[in-house]
Amino acid sequence: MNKVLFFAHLRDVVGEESLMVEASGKTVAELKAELAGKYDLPRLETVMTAINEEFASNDEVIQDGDEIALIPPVSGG
Amino acid sequence: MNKVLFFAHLRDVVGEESLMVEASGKTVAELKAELAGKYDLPRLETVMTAINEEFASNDEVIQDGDEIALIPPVSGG
Amino acid sequence: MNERYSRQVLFPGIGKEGQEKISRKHVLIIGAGALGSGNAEILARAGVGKITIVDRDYVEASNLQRQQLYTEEDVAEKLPKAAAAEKRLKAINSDVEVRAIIGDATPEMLEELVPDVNVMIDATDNFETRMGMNDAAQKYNVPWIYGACVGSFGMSFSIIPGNTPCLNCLLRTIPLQGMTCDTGGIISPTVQMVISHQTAEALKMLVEDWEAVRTSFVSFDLWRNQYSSMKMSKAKFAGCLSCGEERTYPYLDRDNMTKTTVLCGRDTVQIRPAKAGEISLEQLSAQLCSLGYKVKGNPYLLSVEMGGERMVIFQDGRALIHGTKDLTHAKTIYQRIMG
Amino acid sequence: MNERYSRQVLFPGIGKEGQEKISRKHVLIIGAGALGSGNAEILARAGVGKITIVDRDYVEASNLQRQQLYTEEDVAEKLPKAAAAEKRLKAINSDVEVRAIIGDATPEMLEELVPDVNVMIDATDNFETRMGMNDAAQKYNVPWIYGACVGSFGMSFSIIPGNTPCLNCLLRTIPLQGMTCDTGGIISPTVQMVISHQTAEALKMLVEDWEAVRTSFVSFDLWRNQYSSMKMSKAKFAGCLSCGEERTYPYLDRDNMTKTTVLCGRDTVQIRPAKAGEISLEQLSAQLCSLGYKVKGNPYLLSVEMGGERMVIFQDGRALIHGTKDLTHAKTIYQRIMG
Repeated sequence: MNKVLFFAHLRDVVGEESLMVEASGKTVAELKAELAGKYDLPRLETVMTAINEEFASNDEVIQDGDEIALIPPVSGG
Repeated sequence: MNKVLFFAHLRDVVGEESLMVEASGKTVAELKAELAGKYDLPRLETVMTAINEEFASNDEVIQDGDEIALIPPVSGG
Repeated sequence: MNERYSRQVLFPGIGKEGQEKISRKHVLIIGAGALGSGNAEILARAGVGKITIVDRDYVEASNLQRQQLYTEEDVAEKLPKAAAAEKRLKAINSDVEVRAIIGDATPEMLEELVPDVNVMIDATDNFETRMGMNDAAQKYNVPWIYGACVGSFGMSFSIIPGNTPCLNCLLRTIPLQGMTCDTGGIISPTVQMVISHQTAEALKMLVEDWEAVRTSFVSFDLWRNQYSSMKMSKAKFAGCLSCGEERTYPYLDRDNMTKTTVLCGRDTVQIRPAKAGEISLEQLSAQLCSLGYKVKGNPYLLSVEMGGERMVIFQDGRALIHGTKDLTHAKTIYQRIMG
Repeated sequence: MNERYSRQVLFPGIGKEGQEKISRKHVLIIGAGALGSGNAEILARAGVGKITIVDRDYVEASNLQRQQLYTEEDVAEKLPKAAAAEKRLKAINSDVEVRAIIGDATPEMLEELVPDVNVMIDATDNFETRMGMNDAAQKYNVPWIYGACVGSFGMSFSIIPGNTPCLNCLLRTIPLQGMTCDTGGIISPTVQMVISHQTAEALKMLVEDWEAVRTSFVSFDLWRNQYSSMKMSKAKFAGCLSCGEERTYPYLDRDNMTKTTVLCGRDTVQIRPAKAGEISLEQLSAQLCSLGYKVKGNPYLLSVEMGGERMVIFQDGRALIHGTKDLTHAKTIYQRIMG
């Protein structure tokens, strides 16, 4: 199992700070596509992903037990 | 073994961000006394201690593997 | 050394030598909104030799809640932000040379300004300008500090050409719609925490303590008590067009920028985003409604009342701003909503 | 709702209802130095109904590097900080009622002010005043927010009577010598990050979002890129004299406070700390020397030149301040060095 943490407005859309999902063997892009479909999340392509607090690209493969954080870049200032 | 993290001026006195010490079975007060003697650290009685990111009183006993942080209260403002 | 900086000189990370370096350096701040005014005040107080600050906007009542250099008088006089900032910065520290530029940070302007500065600070409110800054920083080898915030959520990342990944490595493309303070709201503590990170990094760069510069990407949420520090060593992208081996600096190219045109005799500006793409009008409509804007629409377009102007947004991101002929003003309105 | 606060009202944690609550609340800020001026500016911009700010000091050149409400003109006029703060806060937001008190936050003053406020903010520079604030907060059931910083290191903790541990639970006794900005230096980003945490917590309390209030003790080092969040549920001390069952509020008792006396006909003030204890003159001497003070001494005392005054410190913490008859000024000088 994998814990997925949501930051900023992603958390509002999902309604939870984190979810437990089975993502082992999937790529980051696959996980994003799955979440986007399930929760009507907007534009996940440009959302940054950390696996175990380290930046991960969209083609990185998730291992069992990895903690994934989805951090949307914001533009306010 | 235990990792001891030093914050603020304690780090300057010790010269390292962290040290590995054998503290298992000792109380926080005993560890502080030992460190104070070894590194000429001032006034450790009022330095706050966290064990595994949780506040610990001076009579708490340290377990093997516990991570200890020494956080001196500062008064500047 | 001046008594004025004594507490900063006492700090071992700065010292006398560091203070002398600070006093000879030049910092460029793009934007004089919340992040810009806060960064400028801290760096002026710290005694930076020269500060150049660029902004295209003027001071409005809704800025006062978080933009720290400005007062009610500046709103009454409708002063341009760069001019109001300059006035206050000089009252704070007359030793600092302040250059205020009222205008849009276009690729041309960045190419002119960036080669002369030691550090650049991101205080803009849109990704298009940031990508231009990122390219200019890489081209002229100037470190810069990304910062952004919305609501109680903020982030910061230090970008050093030749060393760290760049903003284009992280995003690969300009997000079609980022969350802005005009769509998600903002509280002042969030702004201040981004500023804390940006100015701490700027001071490290100004005293040339490169070892101390933060290598992780920080993000935090003050209302939800979250703080995250993401390691970035794997984020550098070899094929990056901004910092990779075959770089082209795409965002310094006018062809890749948002285009603004006055529609003849119609008191209307057309905005065409650099990258065509489908936006969700339904989501945008729901979001704008919940923010209290008057929105009407059909499957092909949305029409939004915004003060004196009306913005019509099409599905490909193109928009018409009715009620103005001012290109910069129209772009400001567009990027406030679209990020 | 005022357009002025629109971006804050947009933030879901505040909203219209929250903004109305904020506009009816009263915040007490103890200290108008770096933390005090920054907290006051943010809360005034946020539209807090009434702000009372207390400070015993006046504006000096060395304050300008980090104390954000003040200008070179305030230094030239040697304005009391509370008065200078009031002037700027009114220019920023004329809706806010500002009460400026020029004086020392003694137990008597705290007992008078604290019962009338909704939230109290710690912006003082010494533990004696903080312990008085802590007792008054417990006695009158007012939440308050501890904050402190030195160098690049800072900390914050929200204290809610009847709920969280109190400052006396954590410290059990006043530290005999805390690190201050006058001994360890300070950079402005550190101040701002403490302020971010304090004001975010204050806003949560003002809108009565008690669930959002941070329960952990935050400490961070901006130069060393450290951030720590310590859980505090085990820190509550049942025998605490400030918040336990048999509470006596010891720090509201004059007998437990630092005593200041003018020595007749000698232009000298004697300072006697509340708690006798041995201080290390050797360490203090080394520290003060490295900070550039002129220090002379023997095994029994140290003599330090500080601008117009000379301070002689004895091993039990007692001190003589030569060159002044002003009790408050003498105490300020003492606590700047001794914390």
